[in-house]
Amino acid sequence: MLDRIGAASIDELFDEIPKALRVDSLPGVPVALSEMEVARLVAARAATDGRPLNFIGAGAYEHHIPAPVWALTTRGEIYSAYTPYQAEASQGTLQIMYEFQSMIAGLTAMDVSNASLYDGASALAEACLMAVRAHRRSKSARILVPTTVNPTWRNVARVITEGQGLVLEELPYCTEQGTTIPQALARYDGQDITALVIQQPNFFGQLEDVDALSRWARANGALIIAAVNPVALALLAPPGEWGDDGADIACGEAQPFGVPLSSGGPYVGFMATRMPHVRQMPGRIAGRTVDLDGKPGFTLTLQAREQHIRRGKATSNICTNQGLLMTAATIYLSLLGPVGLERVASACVARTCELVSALSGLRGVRAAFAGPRFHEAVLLLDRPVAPVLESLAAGGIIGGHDLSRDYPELGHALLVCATETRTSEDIGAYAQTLDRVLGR
Amino acid sequence: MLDRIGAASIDELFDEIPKALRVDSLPGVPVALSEMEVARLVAARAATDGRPLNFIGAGAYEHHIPAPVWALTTRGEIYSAYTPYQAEASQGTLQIMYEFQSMIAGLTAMDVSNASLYDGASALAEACLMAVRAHRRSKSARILVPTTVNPTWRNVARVITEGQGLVLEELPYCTEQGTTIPQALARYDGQDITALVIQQPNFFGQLEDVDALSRWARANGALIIAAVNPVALALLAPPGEWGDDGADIACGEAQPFGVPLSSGGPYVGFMATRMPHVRQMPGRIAGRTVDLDGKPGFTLTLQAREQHIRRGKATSNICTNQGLLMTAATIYLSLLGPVGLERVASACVARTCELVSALSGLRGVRAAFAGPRFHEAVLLLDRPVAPVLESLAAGGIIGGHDLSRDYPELGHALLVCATETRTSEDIGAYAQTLDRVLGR
Amino acid sequence: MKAIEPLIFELSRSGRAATAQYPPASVAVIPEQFQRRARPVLPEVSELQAVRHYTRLSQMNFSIDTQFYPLGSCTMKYNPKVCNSLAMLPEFLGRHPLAPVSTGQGFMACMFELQEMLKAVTGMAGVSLTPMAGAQGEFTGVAMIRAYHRARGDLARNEIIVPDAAHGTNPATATMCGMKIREIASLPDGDVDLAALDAVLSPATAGIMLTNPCTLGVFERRIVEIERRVHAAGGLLYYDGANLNAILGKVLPGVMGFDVIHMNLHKTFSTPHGGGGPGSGAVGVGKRLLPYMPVPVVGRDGEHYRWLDERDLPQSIGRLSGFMGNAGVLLRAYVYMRILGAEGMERVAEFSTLNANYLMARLREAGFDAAYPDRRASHEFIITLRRQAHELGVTAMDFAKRLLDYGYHAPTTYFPLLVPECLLIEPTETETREELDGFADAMAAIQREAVADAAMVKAAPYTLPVRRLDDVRAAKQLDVAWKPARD
Amino acid sequence: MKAIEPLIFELSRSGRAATAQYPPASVAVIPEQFQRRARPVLPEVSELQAVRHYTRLSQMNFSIDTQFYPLGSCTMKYNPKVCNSLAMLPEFLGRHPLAPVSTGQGFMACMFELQEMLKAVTGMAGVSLTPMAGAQGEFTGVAMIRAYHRARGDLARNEIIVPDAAHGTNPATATMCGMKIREIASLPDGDVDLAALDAVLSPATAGIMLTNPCTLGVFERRIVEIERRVHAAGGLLYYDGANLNAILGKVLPGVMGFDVIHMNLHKTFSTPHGGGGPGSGAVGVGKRLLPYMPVPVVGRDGEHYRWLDERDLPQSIGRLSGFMGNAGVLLRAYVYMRILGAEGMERVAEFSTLNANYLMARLREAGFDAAYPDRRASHEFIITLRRQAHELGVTAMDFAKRLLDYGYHAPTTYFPLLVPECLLIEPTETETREELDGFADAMAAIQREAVADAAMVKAAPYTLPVRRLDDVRAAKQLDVAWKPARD
Ligand SMILES: Cc1ncc(COP(=O)(O)O)c(C=O)c1O
Ligand SMILES: Cc1ncc(COP(=O)(O)O)c(C=O)c1O
Repeated sequence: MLDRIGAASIDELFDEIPKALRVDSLPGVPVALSEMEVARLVAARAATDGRPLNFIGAGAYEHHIPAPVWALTTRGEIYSAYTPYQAEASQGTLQIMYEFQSMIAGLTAMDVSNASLYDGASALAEACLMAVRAHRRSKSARILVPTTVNPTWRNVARVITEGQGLVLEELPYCTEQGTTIPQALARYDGQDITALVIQQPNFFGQLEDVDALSRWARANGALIIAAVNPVALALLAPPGEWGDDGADIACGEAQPFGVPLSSGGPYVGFMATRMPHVRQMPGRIAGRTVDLDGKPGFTLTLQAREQHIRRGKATSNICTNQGLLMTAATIYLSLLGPVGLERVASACVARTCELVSALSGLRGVRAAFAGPRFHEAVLLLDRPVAPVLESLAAGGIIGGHDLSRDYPELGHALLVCATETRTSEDIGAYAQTLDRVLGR
Repeated sequence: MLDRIGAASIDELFDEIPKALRVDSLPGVPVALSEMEVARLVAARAATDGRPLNFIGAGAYEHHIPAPVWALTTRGEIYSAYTPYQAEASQGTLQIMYEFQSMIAGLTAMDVSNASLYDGASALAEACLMAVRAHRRSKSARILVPTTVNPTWRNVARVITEGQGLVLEELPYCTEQGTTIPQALARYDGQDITALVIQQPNFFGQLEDVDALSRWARANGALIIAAVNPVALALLAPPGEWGDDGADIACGEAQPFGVPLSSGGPYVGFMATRMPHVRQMPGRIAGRTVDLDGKPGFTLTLQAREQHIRRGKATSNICTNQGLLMTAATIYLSLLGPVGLERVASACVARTCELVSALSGLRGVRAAFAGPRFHEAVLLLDRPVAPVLESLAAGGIIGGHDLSRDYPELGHALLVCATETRTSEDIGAYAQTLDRVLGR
Repeated sequence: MKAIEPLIFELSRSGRAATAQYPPASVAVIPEQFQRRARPVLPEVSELQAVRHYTRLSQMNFSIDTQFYPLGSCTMKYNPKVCNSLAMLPEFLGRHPLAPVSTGQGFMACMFELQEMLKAVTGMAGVSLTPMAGAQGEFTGVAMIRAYHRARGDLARNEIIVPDAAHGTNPATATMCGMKIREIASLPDGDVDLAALDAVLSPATAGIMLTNPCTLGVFERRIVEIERRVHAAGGLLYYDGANLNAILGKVLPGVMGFDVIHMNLHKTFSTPHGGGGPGSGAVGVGKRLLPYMPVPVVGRDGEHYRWLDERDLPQSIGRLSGFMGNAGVLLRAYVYMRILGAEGMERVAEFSTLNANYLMARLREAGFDAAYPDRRASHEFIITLRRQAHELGVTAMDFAKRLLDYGYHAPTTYFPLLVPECLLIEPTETETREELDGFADAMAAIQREAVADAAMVKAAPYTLPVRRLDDVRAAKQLDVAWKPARD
Repeated sequence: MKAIEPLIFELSRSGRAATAQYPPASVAVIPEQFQRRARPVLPEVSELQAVRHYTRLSQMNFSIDTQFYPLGSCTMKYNPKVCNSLAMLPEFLGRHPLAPVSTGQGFMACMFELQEMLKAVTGMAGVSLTPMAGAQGEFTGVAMIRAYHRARGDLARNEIIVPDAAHGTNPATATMCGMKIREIASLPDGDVDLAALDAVLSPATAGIMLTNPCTLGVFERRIVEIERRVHAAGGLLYYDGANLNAILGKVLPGVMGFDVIHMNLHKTFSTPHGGGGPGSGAVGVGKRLLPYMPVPVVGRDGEHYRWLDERDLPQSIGRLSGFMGNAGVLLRAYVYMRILGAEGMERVAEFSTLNANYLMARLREAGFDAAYPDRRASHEFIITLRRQAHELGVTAMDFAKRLLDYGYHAPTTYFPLLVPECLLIEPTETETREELDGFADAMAAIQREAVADAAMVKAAPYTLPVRRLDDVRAAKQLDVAWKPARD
């Protein structure tokens, strides 16, 4: 091959790199291992971590994943393809995108969805940026964000939007109900607010009064950004029906649709909107069209919004997205269907109810909020949460998420979660272990 | 649908079954579980069994399985296809069969291979039956089988062949060397012996003098049936080169080629032979041919040997075989290639050597046989083996196979094995645990 | 433009390798006398080449995961993916078959419960899981029948009766067991001819092998009569369970009076066929044959599971495989049965029967001839294209090949042998009505094509990687292994 | 005859379901006010239908596992399967991101070592794994540059310099960070125009974003000069690591003087692209930017790993994702790097560069015009079809579409924007010489076809599930979600 190139050595191919810059070893990288050796090393590490019983949600939810989901998603033709730039050679990926978009539009009751963003947190950030672009009349770039919105998502939204001058203002919540106080909005009446974010269910697992909040926003000329758990949408009013005429942008984390917890990623953000705003939406979109022979087919569309065409004027810098996870979510939803999803959601509600009863029956534990909830709840302990969680972990139970750093006002608050995967025995085991831990 | 059929109910479709025979429930079958529930139940059972460190071979060998093997083998188009009766719609399966046949022929140095039998044990049985069919001049149906052949294989061969009147006669072995005594054959000189079976390496892991044994068989007009470990063939003389002109039939267990141990199956038997005997060989065979346009393609061939054509006169009753495992083996060999396989085989030899040194250095343990071996060895303990194995198992070590039932003459004999998957640390852990166990 | 995929050997280049796969070399210490002289001929390719090659090859297959595959007698139903994923849990895959049972209680619990469930769905007294496919199950059954007669000193019983509709494995098995085969005819309605049966029953009768519903796609209505006559003659009844799918939860072989049955777990209880296997031919036995079951069998002492072997069953016919049979297939069957539960079992029989009868009705409406028009279809049925072959010169094989162009795998062709130009069609319970309609429409379309242009149909298929293959040449100019070109 | 696969919604029938999948219903206790009125529109299909549908759809894709896929700038190399199988071990998949670190030490050890290895291959002082793709890595980098200048009170620095050859994400990122973009031209030899650089450097310069080797497929020879000028002007240097594959182990961005770099782990360190993602855009920083790294980062206290967060890095720009980023992608990168080891890294650079230069040579021999004929190709190179477009009316897009008929995925088309009618070709190190030769032969064949019958080439492809698609109609008559037909 070198002959053909006309080079004497491979090294010669690097002769345009200034000599002074060249290195000739990588001392920080260990020597190669065989596949067998790596497999053994990594499997041993995985075994160290084990499979404790999990009761955390807080933005990532453990659901049963039907076996076909990953058997199909890891097929080489899906797994090892690139973004479908050559539509004719990527009809599989493109049709899956179109189906995903249709499912998300159906679930949220919005007109149009993209084919994924990185994750729920960054999707919220993108939704805020999009609201500013979409709401031409609003000049303030002020967005109201209840403190009942996932605190990490709020952090991410701030980091990603501050460069463009957005101002995210926090709304307080009712410490009795664990929900946003609609009255708190009164002080913004008549002000130029670009958008109001509403998370449903909120970070505490409680249900917000989305209709009242949406009506306020609409009345005050603010756009409505809905951040929703998509499993909950099987039971809860979808963003497209909030208030009188629905939200403007719906976004969230589709990880619960067949994507494993896997330490935090890769997950899959989603976003849907109304048709008039579609050109402001970030992310890939597949559209149905026809070919030279009039045969229907799919292609990437509205690419003029995207960085590879629009560069500095694009709606977002996103390029690589979460296509594989979007595929898993699409297959998951195909397998569950509307009835299956509803059963999962109902089981979540029922299990969490059971969990709250079981735990709040213990001495030193009580539920923080009344009101309806989906699959999470805040418990108040009679002592600091962190050491309790460590003791539980030693007993094989991942007991929940400590809220004391993000919500110090709540005291020793613990966020717990139970999905359809937690059985009565699991809940019993948790209650028993917690009782023992607190008994000490 | 019932309308179209002209039936009033599904039950009516069963009206030809005599009423008296009908049942209306299956009390012994538990109620249905959801996928989630079964997954949890079965995963918990698997977890109970854990993953102890294994030092048994005895016919099933733990090798590293490259990740692509099962990623490809479980592809739906391979996994969920039937036997390739419609060749045009099964070119994938058929070409894999042809490739497998070519690899087995190459490894054994025989002319032609089939595309799998059930397992090594039943392959040996089929080889015996085949020898009787192939050796027209021999009328005795007597086959000599050394006692160094896997005792279960001998049992299976007897069970499967006795209906057709075969007589399997056992040859003694040298208790010093652990190999068959060529002199023991002298007493059969001049007798009508249909075939001689030679296992290489033998059940003890020792290497038989295949050349001497083969020469005797050839000189006495007996066919030679080679039962071989196919990994060992990377290093050892192949059956096609044994003695002066090679064995007549080679068979064995191809499980070591990418098939997991999985409690004993499914595995994959193989068989190869000389071209003149091909019509006596049982099992599917794929052949290369051309289509209507002269394009090359593959099809099942020599089906006139098989039960679906020849019925009572077929070479065997085999129908469903081990196609999927044959596929795994083919992919395994493609990934390893001649050099990779040689390295695996060499590592087996080296690791077993290391294991024997480490263990026979302990008090109360010694190696039973000198002589060259492949990846197994017999150790003699100073006490009964079974309780020692139980104690080792409690310490997470599967210490080997107890020979005292099949070879009582050896005393407290233990068959151990180390492949390329056993590291020096593993061997050290075994030695240490055994020392502790024997110290008691 | 679609190129045929080369052989993996043709992709090989000396020195190339999927190097990451194997551990570094160690020096082997094999004495020269035993050594191999030249390296074996195996391909040398990169991991990518191997992956691409086998992925492309896979795409050349029809399969359940991609096509309707109504192969009669084969029960090509969809196998839930969870059966596979659970059977492939690392602990199960890693377990050595000879490891102490104390380290395999989880696995053995599954096997024990599987035995119990199989007893329940067949009505038999005992089950052994060890046979590795249907044919080996048959062998096991006939070997047990033989052992039974021998144990009673009834040494003259060396004949096995087999109906002419039987699957080829039945007579082949009888031969392997050293039995003589007495074939008996079927009546025009598909049932066994009782007069023919009576004519062959004798003191030499060891037993009869029956499939019920049989491979003609009908249920043997006089099974009680047959049972009485065979038992009265001193023979035993063998049930070929390949068609168990049709009657699950409706009627039990044990209740019909069978003494021994094999099940094709890979058909009825879900294991993908893998392009030819693996399977499992677990056997169930009535009381008479309990002592002869092949070992090992899982037994339970209180809470502890263990293998029952020759010491527990001294009259056992012995062993049939290196270890315990196809454990992985058995795990899949276990998961499948737990997911279906008792109600699910019945649903299998009901919907497989409904689908077969519906498709038969659709095809008859389209003008095709059912081989047994006056009978209910079981879970499969036969149409005969004798008329088309005679009038148009278009045979069952031509229809089969042309179906491939329509994206449907062909039904079983030319089996059973007694029905001329037949297609044995088994839609299974996992297909939708739309799929059945599509198939019926395709058959009707081919019929129209056959009338309009028989030659076109006879040269099908057109859309597959290859056209019709030359089987005769394959057998005559045998090319069954690649050899490196000698220069 | 190959039918287009219907939408999953079109396969749906009310009441049908893959019933085994979900647990039995429980009664939910959601007050009516919050309830959904009508069930969402989702398909109702059986498990088999879903499996068959998505299996068939998958077969309509080109992919690395089936085709050569020389998409420039995308590093479509083969990803060893073991990276996937190990990242999908059940313990890793099951771990909740907020579980106490005491229960995740195995996972965190992998992450810590990955950080260390990435530092080593880039020559940077710190690494944060949290960005979820290249573009987010870029965002992170520019946000850190901004934070750095702000922390120093250097508030006027709000311009980012970007060469015209830059990937679209570079300017898009600068905009997201509220920066003004100053684009500078490339010279005819592909290097940056230093005069143009000097002209834009100013006290407003926050930094420059460079890809090196750049997307023109050449290594920036005067990188030391550039570094000196930018730093002298008070700006920082950002390294777009998308092309890191080309220089692994040969030259380190840290040694070139860059202050911050993102890596596309999914390109250089092996994660299959999944039809569009996921990726990981891990960032490396020099000393100056260490305090601003996004959190969380894995830290080690003795033998114990823990997350470093805002408390440890109070000047951190903050968080970019809900948890720690794309952990599964990071595990794949970890496995990949351990398998390759230090020698393997260099081999990547060497063979990807060798393959690119070889293929460029082959194409030039076949008469194609390299965009930078006097330069070495890095791991990719550009050919321009300006001549063909002018003389034959056959464009780069026509060549791209016709290549699909030959079984090759097209190279990147019309990027970088400054080279007319360009194909950016990146063969990667995992392809064989035979594959490169086949591609070069196909290009030559298409050239001949273009001469003989341009119209034929312009209407390609012919052998795929669809012919050339109407993009204009797709954008004008927007159909982006299926809606049930209202009756
Ligand atoms: C009726 C019948 N009996 C027996 C068998 C043999 O079963 P197996 O293929 O599992 O050996 C089959 C399988 O094709 C069959 O259809
Ligand atoms: C040069 C260059 N920079 C940046 C990116 C963006 O990376 P990602 O797609 O991971 O966001 C790409 C990817 O296409 C690229 O090629």
